[in-house]
Parts: sequence; structure tokens; C-alpha cells
Amino acid sequence: MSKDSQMRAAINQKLIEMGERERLKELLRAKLVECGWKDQLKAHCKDVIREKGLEHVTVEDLVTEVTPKGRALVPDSVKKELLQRIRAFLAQHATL
Amino acid sequence: MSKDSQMRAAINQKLIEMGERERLKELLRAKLVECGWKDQLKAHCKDVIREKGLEHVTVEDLVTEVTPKGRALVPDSVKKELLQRIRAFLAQHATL
Amino acid sequence: EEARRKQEHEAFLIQYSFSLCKELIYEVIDETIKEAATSEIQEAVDEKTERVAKCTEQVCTSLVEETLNADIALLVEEILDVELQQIHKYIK
Repeated sequence: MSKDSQMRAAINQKLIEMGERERLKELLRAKLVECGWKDQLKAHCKDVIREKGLEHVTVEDLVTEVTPKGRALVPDSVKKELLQRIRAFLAQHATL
Repeated sequence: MSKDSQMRAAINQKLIEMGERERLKELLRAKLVECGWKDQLKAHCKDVIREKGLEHVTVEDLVTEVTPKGRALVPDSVKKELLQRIRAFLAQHATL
Repeated sequence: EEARRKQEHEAFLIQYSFSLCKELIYEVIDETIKEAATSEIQEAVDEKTERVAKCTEQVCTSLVEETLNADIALLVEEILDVELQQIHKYIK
């Protein structure tokens, strides 16, 4: 295992152990609700169901259909905030 | 056209297409005779004619006069049976 | 050597932060999309079931009304005919 992968594995483990990975995900979920992303996603799901007809859509189809838009709709501000928080955590635990 | 009226139209169309609507009406008529509805309504008509006097009653008057009772006299069990039969028919034949 | 190592570590952390950020975003988005798709489809199914039930009842009610209206009119005509015939007989 290379030094980078070793370090990566160590940080990942630390993030999980300290519950930070879950907290980061929670933060992200909250931000996605707050910025209206989740509502937009739901509306897009409804549109696709209406367009295709309920009887012609499975959960898998719908996921495939809305994922590109779902990813594209995440605001840069949310991504930046998450990145900041990750950097802050790493800086705080400089020994990692 | 609202979603509800579209749905009602689709149900009616399916019932008519397969001749089920006529069969349901026949079933209802048979049930009404069987439960004594027709006899009760006849008696009621005669009462009204006796009260008002034949010379003062037209077909339209009498229809208007006896219709509310005619509706009220239909037993719930008959309505329920009819509804069940429509549901069963749709479950078997229709993709709504 | 120390400065070089520090610089390398710094570069690693930057790169790691970006990849973790991307990983977390994809993970959360994929989970949320799956949940939303499942619940939206379920909601649509429930809504349709409710609509079918309601409209079936309405169709049933109108079928009963239609039959009653026709039958009551027929019955009234028959009764009035009979009554009139009786009166005619009586007059004769």
C-alpha cells in the first residue's frame, strides 16, 4: 500500500471513529434542504412520473433519470462549505 | 379536463365497452324488485295520487314528488354490492 | 527535506479534501435521490389508488341515479296510466 493510500485510510478511519463523517453528511443533508435542492428534486421526480406515466416508471428508472440533474443542481456554496468544514477538521487534527 | 373527470370517463368507457354497464343496471333493477323497492315506491305513488287527486297530478309532478323517497329507499346493501361488483370488474379488466 | 515533506503533505490534504468532499456529496445525493424517487412513486401510487376508489364510487352513484331516474319515470307513467284507465272505466 502506498504512503498516500495509507494516509487516506487512516484519515477515513478517524473520520468514522469520531463520527465526523456522519456529521458532515448530516450537514450536507441539512444544507440541501435549506437551499431548496430537495424540493427541486422532488418536483423533478413528479415531472418525470407525470411525463412517463406512473405505470411506465420504476424507482430505478426514476433514479437514473433524475440523478444527472440532481447532481448538477447542488449549489457551489454548499460544496464550498463542506470543503471548508473538511479542511477545518483536518487542520484541527494536524497529526493525521 | 380534471384528473378526476378523466378517471371517471376511463372507468365508464371500460364499463360500456365490455357491456358491463348494462349488466350492472340490470343487476340493480333485479335487486330493487327483490328487496321490495318497486312495490314500496308504487304504494307511495298511489298515496300521492290519492292525496293530491288524480286531476291535479302530472307525470313530471309525480316524478319530482316521489324521486327523493325512491332514492332513499334503495338499501345500502344494494349500493354496496354494486360498488363491489364495479371494483371487481375494474380489478380484473382495467389498467386505469 | 522537512519543507518538501510538509509541502507534499499539504498537497495531499488538499487533494484528499476535494476527493472526500466529492465522495460525500455523491453519497448523500445518491441516497437522497433514491429516497425521494421511492417516496414520490409511492405517493403517486397512493394518490392514484385514492382517485380510482373515489371515482369508482362516483361512477357507481351516477349509475344508480341514472337507473333510478329512468325507472321512476317509467313506474310513474305506468301507475298514472292504470289510474286513468280505471277512471275511464268508472266513467263509462
